[in-house]
Amino acid sequence: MSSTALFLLSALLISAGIAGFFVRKDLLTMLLSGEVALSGANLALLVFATRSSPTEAQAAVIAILTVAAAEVAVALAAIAVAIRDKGKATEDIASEMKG
Amino acid sequence: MLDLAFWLLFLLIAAGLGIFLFASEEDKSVVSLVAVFSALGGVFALMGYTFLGGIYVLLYAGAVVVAFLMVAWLVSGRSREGRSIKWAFFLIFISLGTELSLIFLGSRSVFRRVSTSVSALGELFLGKYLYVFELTSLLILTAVVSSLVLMRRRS
Amino acid sequence: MTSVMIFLPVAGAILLLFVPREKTDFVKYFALGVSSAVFFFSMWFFLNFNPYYPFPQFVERARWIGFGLNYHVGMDGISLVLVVLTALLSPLALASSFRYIKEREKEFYIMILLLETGMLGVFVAQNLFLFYIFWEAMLIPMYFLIGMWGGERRLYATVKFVLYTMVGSLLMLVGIFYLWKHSPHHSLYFYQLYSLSIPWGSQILLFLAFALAFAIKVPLFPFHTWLPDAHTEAPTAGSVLLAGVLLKMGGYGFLRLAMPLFPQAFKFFLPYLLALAVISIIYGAAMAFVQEDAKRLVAYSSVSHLGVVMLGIFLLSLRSYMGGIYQMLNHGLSTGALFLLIGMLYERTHTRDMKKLGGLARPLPVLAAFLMITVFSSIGLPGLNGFVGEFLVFLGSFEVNKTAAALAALGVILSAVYLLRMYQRVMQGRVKNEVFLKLPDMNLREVLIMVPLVILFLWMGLSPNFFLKKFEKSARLMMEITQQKYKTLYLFENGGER
Amino acid sequence: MSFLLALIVLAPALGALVLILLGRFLGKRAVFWFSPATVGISFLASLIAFTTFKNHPSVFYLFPWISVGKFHVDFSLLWDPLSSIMALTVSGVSFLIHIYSVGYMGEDPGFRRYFAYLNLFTFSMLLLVLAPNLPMMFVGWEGVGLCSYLLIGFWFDRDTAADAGKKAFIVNRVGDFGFLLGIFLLFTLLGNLDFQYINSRAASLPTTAATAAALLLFLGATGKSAQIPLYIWLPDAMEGPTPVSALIHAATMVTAGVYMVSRLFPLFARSGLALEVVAWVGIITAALAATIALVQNDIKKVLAYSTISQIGYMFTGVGVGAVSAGMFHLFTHAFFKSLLFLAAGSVIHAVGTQDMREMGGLRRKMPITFWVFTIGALAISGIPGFAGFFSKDQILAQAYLHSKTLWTVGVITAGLTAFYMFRLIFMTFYGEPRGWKHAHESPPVMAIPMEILALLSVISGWFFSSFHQWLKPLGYIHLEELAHERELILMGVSVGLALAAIVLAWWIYLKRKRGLRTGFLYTLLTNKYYVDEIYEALFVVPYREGARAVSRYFDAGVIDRAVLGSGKLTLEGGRLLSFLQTGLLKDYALWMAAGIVIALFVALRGLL
Amino acid sequence: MIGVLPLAILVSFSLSALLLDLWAGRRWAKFASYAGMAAALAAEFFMWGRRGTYMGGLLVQDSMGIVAGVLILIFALLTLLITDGYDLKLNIREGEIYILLALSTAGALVMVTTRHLLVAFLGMEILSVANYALAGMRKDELSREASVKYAILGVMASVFFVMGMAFYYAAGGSFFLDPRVAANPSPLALGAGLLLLSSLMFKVSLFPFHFWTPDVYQGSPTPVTAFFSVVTKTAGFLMLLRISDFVIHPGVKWFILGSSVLSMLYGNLVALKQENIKRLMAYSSISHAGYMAMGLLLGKAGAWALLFYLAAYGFMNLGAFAVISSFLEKNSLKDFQGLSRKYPYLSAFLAFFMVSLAGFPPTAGFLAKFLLFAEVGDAGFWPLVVVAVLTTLVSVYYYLRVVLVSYMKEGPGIGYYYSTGILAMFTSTFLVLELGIFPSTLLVFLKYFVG
Repeated sequence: MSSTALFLLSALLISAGIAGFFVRKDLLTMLLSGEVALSGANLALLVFATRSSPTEAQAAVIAILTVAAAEVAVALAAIAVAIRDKGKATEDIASEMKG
Repeated sequence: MLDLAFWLLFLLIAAGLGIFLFASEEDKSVVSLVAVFSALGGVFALMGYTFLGGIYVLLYAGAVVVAFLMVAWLVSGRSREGRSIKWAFFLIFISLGTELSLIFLGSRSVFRRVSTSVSALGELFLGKYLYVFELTSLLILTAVVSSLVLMRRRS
Repeated sequence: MTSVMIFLPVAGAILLLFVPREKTDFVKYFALGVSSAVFFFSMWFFLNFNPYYPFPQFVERARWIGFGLNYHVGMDGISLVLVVLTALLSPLALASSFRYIKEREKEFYIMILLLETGMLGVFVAQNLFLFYIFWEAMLIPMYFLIGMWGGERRLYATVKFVLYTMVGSLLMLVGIFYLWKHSPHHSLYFYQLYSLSIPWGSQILLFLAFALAFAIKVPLFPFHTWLPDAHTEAPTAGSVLLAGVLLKMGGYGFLRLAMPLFPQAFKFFLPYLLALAVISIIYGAAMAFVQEDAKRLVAYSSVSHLGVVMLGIFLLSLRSYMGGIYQMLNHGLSTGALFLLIGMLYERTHTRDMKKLGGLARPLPVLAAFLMITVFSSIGLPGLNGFVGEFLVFLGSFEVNKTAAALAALGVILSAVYLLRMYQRVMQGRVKNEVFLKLPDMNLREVLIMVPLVILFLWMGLSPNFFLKKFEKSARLMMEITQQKYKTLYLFENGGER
Repeated sequence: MSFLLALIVLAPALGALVLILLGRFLGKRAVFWFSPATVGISFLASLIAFTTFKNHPSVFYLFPWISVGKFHVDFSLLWDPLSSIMALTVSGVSFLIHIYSVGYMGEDPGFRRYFAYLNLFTFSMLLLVLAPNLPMMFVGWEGVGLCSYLLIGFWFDRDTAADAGKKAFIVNRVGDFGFLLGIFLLFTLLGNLDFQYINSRAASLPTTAATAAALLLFLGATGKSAQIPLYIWLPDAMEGPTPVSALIHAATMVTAGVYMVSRLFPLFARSGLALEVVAWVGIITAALAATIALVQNDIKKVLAYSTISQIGYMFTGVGVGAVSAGMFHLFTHAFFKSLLFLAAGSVIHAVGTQDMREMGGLRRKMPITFWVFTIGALAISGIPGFAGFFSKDQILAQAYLHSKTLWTVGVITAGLTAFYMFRLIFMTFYGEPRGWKHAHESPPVMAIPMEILALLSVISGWFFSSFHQWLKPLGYIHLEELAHERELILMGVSVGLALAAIVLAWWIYLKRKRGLRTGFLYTLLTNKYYVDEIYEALFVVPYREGARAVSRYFDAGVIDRAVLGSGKLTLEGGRLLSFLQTGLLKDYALWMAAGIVIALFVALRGLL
Repeated sequence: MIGVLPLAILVSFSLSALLLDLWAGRRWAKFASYAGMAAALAAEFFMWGRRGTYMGGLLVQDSMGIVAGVLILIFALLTLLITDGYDLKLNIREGEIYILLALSTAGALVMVTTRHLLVAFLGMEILSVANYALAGMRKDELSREASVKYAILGVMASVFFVMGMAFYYAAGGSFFLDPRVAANPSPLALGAGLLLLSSLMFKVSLFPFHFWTPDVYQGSPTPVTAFFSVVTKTAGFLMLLRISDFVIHPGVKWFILGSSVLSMLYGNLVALKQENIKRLMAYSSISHAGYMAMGLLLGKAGAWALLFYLAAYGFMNLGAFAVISSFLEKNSLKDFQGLSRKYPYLSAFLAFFMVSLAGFPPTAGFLAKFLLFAEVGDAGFWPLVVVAVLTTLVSVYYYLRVVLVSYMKEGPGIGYYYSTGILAMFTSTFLVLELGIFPSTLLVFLKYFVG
């Protein structure tokens, strides 16, 4: 339970999350991996906060969670509409505009 | 005993992530995420943020992932493309991972378990962080309105 | 008073906005009225100008944006004569387009009036910021003039014109930033900047930036390729003002800004500048000789004539300097007249290709006579204005640098070659197309446009002192500043007050 | 007195102005009367001035022209012996030719334009002659150049005339280029361009500078007076009406060069080399022109080459130091050469063609013209008793003293002159008529001026000594003494040669009735030593083709392409960069991730 | 508590707009939204006298914040003017567009008036969430694509911000921005600064985080694009100014400098070949972001020049979008051919805004560039200024290309609808000219208070 382990876990989560955008052309996976990265960041925040003021950090994490939830909701809505229209969830349903 | 639990959860998270990223079926990858988030909730609890751990499990493992499952079923089976650009994943994962761990370890902040009380949290939210609390409510309202607008069919 | 003169055309343009488009005649004569009013203003200034006071006169200052970016206008001798030139050419250009422009007249005359303000502003600005504003603001009307009423390749020509000029002026802008920040309490007043001592390294770069902007405008040799396109595609009024006034800004910029602000750098680059000027003279004349389109020919002739002007200004002997300025006026008038006549010719024959023209002196004797006078004025025949300018430039430059003067004097022969060849191919010989035989000669309006110019040719040729005296003192002052006779110009701090 | 001088100059100017502006409203009669009258006034005024005004030189100020710093030039007129003589001859000859032109140009529709230009020419020539300083002279100098351009190209719808006019002006312009450089050099050396000042300070100038200035001025003189390098324009100038050739290309304009050299003689004297050059260029031009004249079939071309040759003589005269001899030859030449041209004009006017092969046997049809022409021919050939003899032999005598070869070439040329003059007479007036149908004698308005000129070309020769005395006050006028009998021998040789040439011409053209037709020499001469073609090849063609090539390949090819190239490059850059915008979310996210990696890298590196 | 007045007013009006939309219909929602913003604007001026911190430091009304607030509210009002007729024409019956605009403005207000990272994050997210929906208002395929792209990349940006917050908290022990944290050169603090920077660079579309801009600007309805290009950018740059204390580190300086240069080059060069005017405006906004990013290099000292540039840029852009939106969704340059013949006044407005965007005097665009570039140059970044000036030259080509198309080419001309957008055009023209010719009042105010 040492800080290094926690940091490793948080680094793992964040980098896996951000890197997750490129593993699959699927929009949902991108969104989810965004959430994974976010929770990694939360973990990091909590670890740093253990010495100074844990309650403030907890409050912050809760706020961040609500933000994440809100964002996921809207993003999911946008994607759902796109999927409903195009029938599939891959990235090319959103690649008309280029150049 | 504590460390043992932590490492177990650590492994669970790592495995979950692996499945999430590289599973071929849609639903298997989403389910694996449930495991990841619950394990993370556990870690928080171990660290002393018991309340947070609980919320985490509840919110993420429950609501968020379930929502994704619904959408995934909506579309399941039709969209499974093969793996796409792999090199980008590894490149970003490794470089970001090393950088982050270097910075984290460089901070040399030592971890010790904390004991948090929900009442202190409450006082904080309704005291110093009242503004934050209000803003989160505004945010949720906006989110609701936005998603409704987005989902509405062309009238 | 100066500000009233400058902003009168803009006011006119704004008033024109509210005039309905159909009343073209009212629009035309209103615009002509405004432009003529500006001319009478400039006449008033010309007569009330005290030739023995070298600093700017009729000065008007006002706090504007603050931090040194103030409104400060005034005219010294050099600006005065150039303002009068602008004020004279604008109404003539306007009048010449009454029948030439047949569609969207309202926008046309608004653009001309805006252009006039831009041109006047450049010559009267005493603050570098104001100078730059007028310098750039002038591009837009010209852009529309060439773009909307030009010839076939007008889009290509107008974009090329704006971008080419912008390259230079934007680099100059960086120079202005530097000066603005390094000038004592951020003042951009010319005479304040003249006393600013700039370290050698940045002075070289600054001079290059300023010199490039003005060399493109003059245009000096390698930077001239925009001129023929802009001229051939511009409508008559556009070409007249472009050649008559816009090209002078390059020369004016050199003598007012580039040289006095960075004297050491100027001395360092003098040989190269001289080479460019001399090449421009000979190169311009050679290119003019082989052109098939009359307007392109006159465009290249402008390159050659302005090479003479720049030679005069660069060599900083009193005669060549004043000859250069005088030649600027002459070039403005004679090339302006040339373009007016070619425009009138184009109105009748609808072609500028000299292979199709010929023997027009028979059906158009009056036009032929005016063209001959203008051709000889721009060749530099003694008794007409061109000679006095060129004679003084070559005389002055001979005192300083014999080889450059001798090479430049070759231009005297070459200009005769291509101009007489043009005159012969257009006016003399047999008429190639019978239709041309029945062409109507110049009507009263056109004659009234050309008469003042011809009078000025003779007046400036026979009694040049009347004009030279006006800007002699100012020219001397600018030369002394450029040659750094005054170590510190504190005595000029607000010396400009009248 | 200054009013009188102003009148001399301004009368023809006013005439020209009135004709140009109000010409349309004046009837034919009014113009015919008005234009010669103005020149007549100026002739009278110069006559009065000549007689009343004792010859101590003085400058009369009219009004200021240019003054910048220490450089001052004013409109003022100089009246001294040299300029008075020139004014007199110019206005006199011009007056006679104006009268003659009334007859010659009567029917031409553009007569108003013609007389206006003629007046303008007289004004410019008088201005040139009476100018007190070099810039003022230059004004007159270019003025006459302009009028010769206008008058040569008078019938501008004929391409050949227009080309000839343009060629004349440009070649003159080349000369003026030299003249200008001379003026500038003198200004840098002396600071003041008045003749009197230059002549007084000439001695103090360094020789190299004086030579340079003199030679540059001489280049201008060769341009105007059609000497060796720049004479090619005069033969083509015959495209203009004949009175114009008489006035401009015989009597007045072409002599301007000689006048200028004699005006600035001290400067030329200061640089001995310049005088040598003047002399030798003069004599070589004389010889060359004479040879070409031998084979010309156009009556005016013969006279044109003869003019070039005679002016060569004048330059030789001045070049060897005998300014008065040179000027005297100029004085007499003005009369008999203009006479010859006018006579040729009346022949052309009558017969309608300029080609001597279509003439012949006109003696009976046009007796006056014939006699008058013969007098002129005798004068020019240097037959004793006629003007040419006195002036030419004076030059030959002085030349002999200067250098023997100079004299021998001069004498031979004199012989050639006699030969081609009488060849012309025999081909036009003697023998049986060839080609022309009917010919009539010229009307009195043309005949009288010719008769006056004929009279002048005889009596003018007798006044050499008074002419010499008249010029003495200039200071640099002196003639070497020549032993009397030596002089007689020289005279005998030249007259003998002339008579022999006349007999030879008679024998060839009247006895055997056909001149030489073939042979290398003949083709060489008829093609004028191919000088025109050489100039074309050396200067005109390379300039035109070079300019065209530069315009296509360098101006458009290099500079413009570079300008456009940079534009296209930017546009192309834009197009390429737009490919980064793939539209795929993954790529956008990749860029953002890359951005973060770099950011963290920067954080780690700290002080980059 | 008074500090929260403008925000409170705006939020309450938006909520009432929400309710009114349900019961009274779209027009009432619109009026409520107008009223809300106007009242908030008044409150902002009222706030000027009461500068200070409120809500326990979470909300701070300093001069920079109030100026930004005023700008944001004016921009929002002008956007409403443009949206007014637009939505009916595209038969967007619902009134939500006004509510979301109001909420987004509220988010922006929160962002600009705080020095607390968490509150800033919340503000940013309220803004973004509302924007994701606004992007999708047009209900057609492109609009959907725009909202998807904006949302997903927005998620990534917010991840960066949270990481930045975590690092900042680790380095400084609290979420309050204070210069001491920015000063210490430890990787953690630097990391925090750079992560926050990156997230905000996404918001103001600076290279390499700008890739969403062209597609979202093209996809979303024109008034919304105007809103994005102006309000979001102002809020973003204000936050960037607040964290610009990090600029003292050379690493950060090079990072911003690199991004600014690349944005200028990329924005201007790609805009050359654009055929769609909204994409062209998107690239133009990227390039202008690059110019403004140069201002950041001076840290807080350059804030006044940056704010002036924001104001000038805002009004020019809004004016241009007002004209573009009056042609509904016909955005290809070919449609604009021959515009001046059919609508002389409209094309005159468009030409005026294009000319001022290109930076020709005597417009605000020129003066803004003049002041900003001079400040940056004076701080020693002369090569950067030369690059900026040369890219401005490139920008002249495509701005004048729009003018060229509408004035110098012949074409059928497209349909146009009359709306309150005209009012927006007049106000923007007036303000652009006023800022260009008589800006001394605003300038002195900015220099004194903000500088």
